[in-house]
Amino acid sequence: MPSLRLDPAILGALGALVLLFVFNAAFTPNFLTVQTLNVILTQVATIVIVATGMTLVIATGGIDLSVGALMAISGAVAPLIFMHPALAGGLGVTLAFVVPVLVAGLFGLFNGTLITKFGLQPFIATLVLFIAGRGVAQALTNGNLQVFNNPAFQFIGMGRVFGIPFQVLLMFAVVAFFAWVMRRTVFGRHVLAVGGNEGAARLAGVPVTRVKLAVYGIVALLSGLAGLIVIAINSSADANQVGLNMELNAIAAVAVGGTALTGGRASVGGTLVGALLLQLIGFTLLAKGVPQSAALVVQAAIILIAVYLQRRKA
Amino acid sequence: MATSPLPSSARGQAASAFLQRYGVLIALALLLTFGALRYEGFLSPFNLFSVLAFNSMFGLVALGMAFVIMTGGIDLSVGSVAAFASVIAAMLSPHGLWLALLGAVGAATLLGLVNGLVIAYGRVLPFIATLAMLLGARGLALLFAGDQSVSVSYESGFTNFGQGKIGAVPYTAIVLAAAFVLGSVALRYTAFGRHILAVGGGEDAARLMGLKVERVKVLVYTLSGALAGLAGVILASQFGAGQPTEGLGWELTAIAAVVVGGTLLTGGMGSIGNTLVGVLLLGLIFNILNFENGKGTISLSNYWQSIIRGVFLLIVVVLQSQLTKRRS
Amino acid sequence: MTTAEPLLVMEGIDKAFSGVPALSGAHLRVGPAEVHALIGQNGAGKSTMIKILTGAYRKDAGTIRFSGRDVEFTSPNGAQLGGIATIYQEVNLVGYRSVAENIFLGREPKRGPFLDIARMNREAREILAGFDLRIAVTEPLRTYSVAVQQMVAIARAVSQKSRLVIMDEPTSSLDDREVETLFRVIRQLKAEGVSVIFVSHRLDELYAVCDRITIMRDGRTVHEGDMTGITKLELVARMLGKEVGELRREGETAFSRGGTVAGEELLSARDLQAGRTLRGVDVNVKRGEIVGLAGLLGSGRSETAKAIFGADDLSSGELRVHGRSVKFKSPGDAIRNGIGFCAEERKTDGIIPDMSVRENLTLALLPKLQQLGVVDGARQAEIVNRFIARLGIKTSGPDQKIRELSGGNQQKVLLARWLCMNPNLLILDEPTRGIDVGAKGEIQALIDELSRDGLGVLMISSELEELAEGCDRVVVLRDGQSVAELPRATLSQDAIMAAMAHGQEEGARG
Amino acid sequence: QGLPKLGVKKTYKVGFAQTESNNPWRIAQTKSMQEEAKRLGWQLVYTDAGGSAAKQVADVNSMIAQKVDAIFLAPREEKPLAAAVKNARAAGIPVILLDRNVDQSLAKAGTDYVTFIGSDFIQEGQRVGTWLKANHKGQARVIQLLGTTGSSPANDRRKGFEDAVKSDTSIKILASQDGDFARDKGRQVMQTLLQAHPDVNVVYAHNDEMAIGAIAALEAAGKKPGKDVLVMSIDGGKEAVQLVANGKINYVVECNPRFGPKAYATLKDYAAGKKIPAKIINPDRDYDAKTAKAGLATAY
Ligand SMILES: Nc1ncnc2c1ncn2[C@@H]1O[C@H](COP(=O)(O)OP(=O)(O)OP(=O)(O)O)[C@@H](O)[C@H]1O
Ligand SMILES: Nc1ncnc2c1ncn2[C@@H]1O[C@H](COP(=O)(O)OP(=O)(O)OP(=O)(O)O)[C@@H](O)[C@H]1O
Ligand SMILES: [Mg+2]
Ligand SMILES: [Mg+2]
Repeated sequence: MPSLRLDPAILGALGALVLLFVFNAAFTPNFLTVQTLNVILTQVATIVIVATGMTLVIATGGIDLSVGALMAISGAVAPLIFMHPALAGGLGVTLAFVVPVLVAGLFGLFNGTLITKFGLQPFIATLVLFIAGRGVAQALTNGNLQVFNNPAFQFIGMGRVFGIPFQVLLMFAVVAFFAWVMRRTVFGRHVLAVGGNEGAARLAGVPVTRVKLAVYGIVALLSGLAGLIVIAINSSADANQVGLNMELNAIAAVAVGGTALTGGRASVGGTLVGALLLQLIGFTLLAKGVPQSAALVVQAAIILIAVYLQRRKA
Repeated sequence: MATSPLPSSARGQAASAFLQRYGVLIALALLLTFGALRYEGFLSPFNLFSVLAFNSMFGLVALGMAFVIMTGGIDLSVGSVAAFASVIAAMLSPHGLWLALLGAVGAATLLGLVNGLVIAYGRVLPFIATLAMLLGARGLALLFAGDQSVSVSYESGFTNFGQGKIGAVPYTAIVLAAAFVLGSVALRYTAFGRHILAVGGGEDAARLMGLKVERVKVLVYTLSGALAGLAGVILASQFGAGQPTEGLGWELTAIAAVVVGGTLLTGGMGSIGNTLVGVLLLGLIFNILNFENGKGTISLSNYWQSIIRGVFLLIVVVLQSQLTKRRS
Repeated sequence: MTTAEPLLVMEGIDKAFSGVPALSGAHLRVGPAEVHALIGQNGAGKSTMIKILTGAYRKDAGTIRFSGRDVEFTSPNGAQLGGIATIYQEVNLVGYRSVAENIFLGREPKRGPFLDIARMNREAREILAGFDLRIAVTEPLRTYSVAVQQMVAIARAVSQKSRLVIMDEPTSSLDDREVETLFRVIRQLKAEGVSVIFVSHRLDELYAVCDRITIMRDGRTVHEGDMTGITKLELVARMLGKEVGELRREGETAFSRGGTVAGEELLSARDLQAGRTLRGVDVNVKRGEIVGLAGLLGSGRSETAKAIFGADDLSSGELRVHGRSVKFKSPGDAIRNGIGFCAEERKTDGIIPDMSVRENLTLALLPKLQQLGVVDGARQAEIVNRFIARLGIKTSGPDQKIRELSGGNQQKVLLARWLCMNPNLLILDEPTRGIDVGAKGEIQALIDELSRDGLGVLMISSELEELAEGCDRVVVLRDGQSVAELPRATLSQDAIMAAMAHGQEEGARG
Repeated sequence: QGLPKLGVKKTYKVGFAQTESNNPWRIAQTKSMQEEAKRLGWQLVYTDAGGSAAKQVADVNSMIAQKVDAIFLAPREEKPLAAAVKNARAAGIPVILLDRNVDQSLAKAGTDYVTFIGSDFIQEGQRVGTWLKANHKGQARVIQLLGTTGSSPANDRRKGFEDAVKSDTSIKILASQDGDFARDKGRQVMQTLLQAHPDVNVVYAHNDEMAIGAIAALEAAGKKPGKDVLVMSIDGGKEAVQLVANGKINYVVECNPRFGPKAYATLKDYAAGKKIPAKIINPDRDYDAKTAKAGLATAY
């Protein structure tokens, strides 16, 4: 049985998170409020959702640079559907939830195919969509901003359930589900085996190609979902902006959360902690009025320290 | 004891080996031919040297990146470090070219050294260490520059470096060529070059064989920092300003160029010459797109351009990987 | 034997890995110009001892004297400069680089600031010629077989002009002729005054070439003496910590063939062709039968195994399993057809280093351990514990990462991976490679027993005695073709050897 | 040693070197340039520098190589693009600058380039500051959402505004943070700053997009933009003007991206030999509660 003891790999990030929390509680006015918690969680939700998928990809020894572009594509497709005159009402909204996510998923399979069938290295394979994907999103909308007001659709970004923002619930559901998948399922082991030693995994009967297609598909589906959340919050889809820099944020969250970029290991819970830590750093620097230039330097230092610490614990 | 000759020496392989080696060069030639036939003024020295002068910065950065990648690492910080160096160069430019050059390259080298130390001795993965530097160097650049471009001195001769020419050939193109010749020689004919490839080919093995793996790593990241610094000096000198916000995405361009040049991202194998060809290939695409827009037949919006660039990259790397696969 | 001051003295060496002791007070003394055997069970601490000496690991306690001086090397490089050359247990070379570069890495001949490439290649060729190895030294090393790589590693170490050469299981992937070559080199080194530490689980080799012996058990040194002063039986007893009387031994191996009745046909492969290495292999295995696959290095044994298992593409030939014609597109297909394959190179083809013993052991079994995709943890634990006990795997627990196990214990986990699947047919490529004599016996007995229960086995081994004693039939390959098939009645080491070298008129392909 | 000459022709082949196209304002500007060229039947060579001043210089060079008749340049940066202006001049191609200027110590209107058409960013910031001084009640506690760090509109709009309100002790700037000219970032920064400074009652955003993001943040925090918190921005696109009309934004200074007609008209004047002033400042409007409804029809 996988024991339930805390993964030592995330202790560094967790420690830093607690420290920063205490610091803010002491020195940032109005920090200990539900509102603050809400702000942090809603802002981190999309990063966590994407980074969870990224954790799986990285666990297979891969990487996905195209997540931000996929968010933009999904964000561009959704309004095309629910704003289409022929699709007014419930059907349009339903389709607007399903179709864009599936479209993003297809692009993920495209990535996966380049990697498995054509043997491209993941960095380069996903660089293709990193460059072209946002262009595709813009081409779909002819480069225009799509502005809308559709409460039914926007529930995904603005709605609340028992007072908790829906996207936050979604985030926790995604994390819990994939943490469970990695711990308890055959698929989870296969992901780790592929990342740990692909050749050996293949000889042990692990369906390597399918596992890889699946992880790139999963991260793409999750990116598609995140894209919907972003456009819903902003009441607008801007193919230029949706998901910008998401790949770096997600990868940083994964790394700070203790998943080695070399593959073979994965900590979905760690990724959540990593993303929260990075978000809290951002929050603190903003709240303290640190200018962007200095904030960048501080962020760099904290990322290094967190990664360095957990590297020693691991 | 068995003494069979080469295990892999079939005839048909020679052709694909040739293609793999010179494929990018052939692609570059094809692209140039295409441009020459289709566009007026494309083959003019002005245009070619302008492309070369501009891409000299990417070339230098890609050269450093090639070394880093051959050790199995990656350096995401090159763009920020170049921006940082351009700021330092601009600030020092009133004191003349040499001081600005030394100061800026020195400062960038220092950042590269930090990368190397953190990676080799701190044992932080290159991706993360240099990702942090990508943020940090950008922050430093903005801090030094006070959030805006820094003017260079036009009196001290600093701008000659980036804007001067011998005949029609810009200095920067000469610097680029020299850097690649040196890099090529270093990789092929010195022990340092072999050690880089050995570290990339099997770090543990190299260590057990007694190589100073850490030192090799520190050196390549330092070198990458220095070359990014040189690119930064060219940036400041060619465009007359230290630009703290420049260099976004340079790392990806450089990595793509290295890969297009046939270097394995996993390390252990690679070619310096083809890296340069890769840089020029990717650089020419932009130029061609600009010319295509001038034909007036279609006006490619920005997003179509990025789609075309993505598809072009896709075609090149897929062809490359198919050739490599066929070979092994 | 030697009365002069020893070349190397390691005393009171302690080493623990995250609290678990691997060495406790171990010692090792090697005299000048002496070939010293270092033996012990898997996990006894031999490799750890060596890595501490060469600075790859740091010791917790103890002293090391080398050449009359107290030393503490902090890196393999330091040890190399200090006069110790090492061939580590796992072949550790850089595959993408050329043979010559691998031999000279870190001490390349130079002219001015530049490499003297011509000289490097020339000298590499000369060095390899001393090992009867004539290969293209400018080709990437990885294009050669493990055996060649191993010889290159040996050549590299020997050519360093050191005072001490350490060889950690150098022969585990070599066949007899290469072993002979190696011995010749070792004797030559000795004649030149160089000492050698020689680790091997093949006892005959120790007697053939070693002067003195150190036996380790559970991280301690339990015996030290002249090679001539200890019989094989005593040696094994010391190593296993048993009384000589406890060890009853019949043959050289724990196989006891003869009289097994083969059942229906499990596997029949006809005229297999693949790549440039397989050019017509015929082999079939019946239920309850152990079939050996013999051949020189590079004769295509491993390739045959991989092709049958669906790991390499077949270009032509027919494969039948249970009488049905099959085409395996991937190892997964083969596994679903009840076939298991324990590969030769455990580092690249076997272990998932960062995964636990538990996950490594059950990796191939997972599809059968699941319900709706969820792993049945209780059953998994039960199976893992059973096999750890059954094969005597030395581990701190199922949660330990497999890369922390000693080489031999990793091998046992991999065997368990396939045994736990209850396969119909098991393909074993050098199954006892690097396994100590005690465990080897157990594994052989286990294979034997399973085959009695109906398991068919296709076994590749470079140890002819293992083939001669263990197999019902041996198929001999040469240059990617089956050239002979020796039935039980005519099986002997000599017969196999002869067929390997010359083929045989009455062989399968005539 | 004057400007390059340009003959009078029916149609021209002109270049437009755009800075980037990652925001609605830029896209509108590009569209205006393209549509007007089409209307006139001119051939337009369009390039996009993707936010890189260095690439923009290279883009201009590629236009020179294509021998365009004239170049419209929207300089990404003041200093680096002076080099492009000089290259064009050396090649005998007149340049007209749009929406941002180049460094006057490096290149001068009337000798190096024809003219600059655009808005004055500092002045835009000043107008917002002046309006605030006149319209705030009691103590004004301001959060400023800055444009992309290091960009000249961000620097100038900040400077103009801060200079204008410096003298007024009843105006206090609580925080100034980078919102990257983007809606989502503006919203996130505003959300965070609202936590740290709940007493804020004025938001000044360097563009519409960030202002709209800030409004979302204010509403999510239960505040009424336009009432509890004064919102001011620059650009004056239709969406923003509509929000002024709805009372959620209090004041917008226009910065019109529709350069096409003016730009080409200026070129024709230049070819015709008319005297062109060194600077042509767009007559940018501003909108508040009173003028918004009327202006809505003509807002871009
Ligand atoms: N890096 C490590 N981390 C944890 N434990 C280790 C590590 N390396 C070795 N050990 C443990 O130390 C013990 C000794 O291992 P070692 O490799 O020295 O054995 P060995 O005698 O060489 O065995 P073999 O004959 O199988 O190669 C084993 O129990 C092994 O599990
Ligand atoms: N004379 C040789 N020496 C070394 N390698 C060789 C030789 N001939 C062929 N090879 C290589 O050996 C491989 C095929 O051998 P394979 O591994 O199937 O043989 P094997 O009989 O299993 O030998 P081994 O005992 O080395 O595993 C091929 O990759 C081939 O390139
Ligand atoms: Mg060992
Ligand atoms: Mg073999």
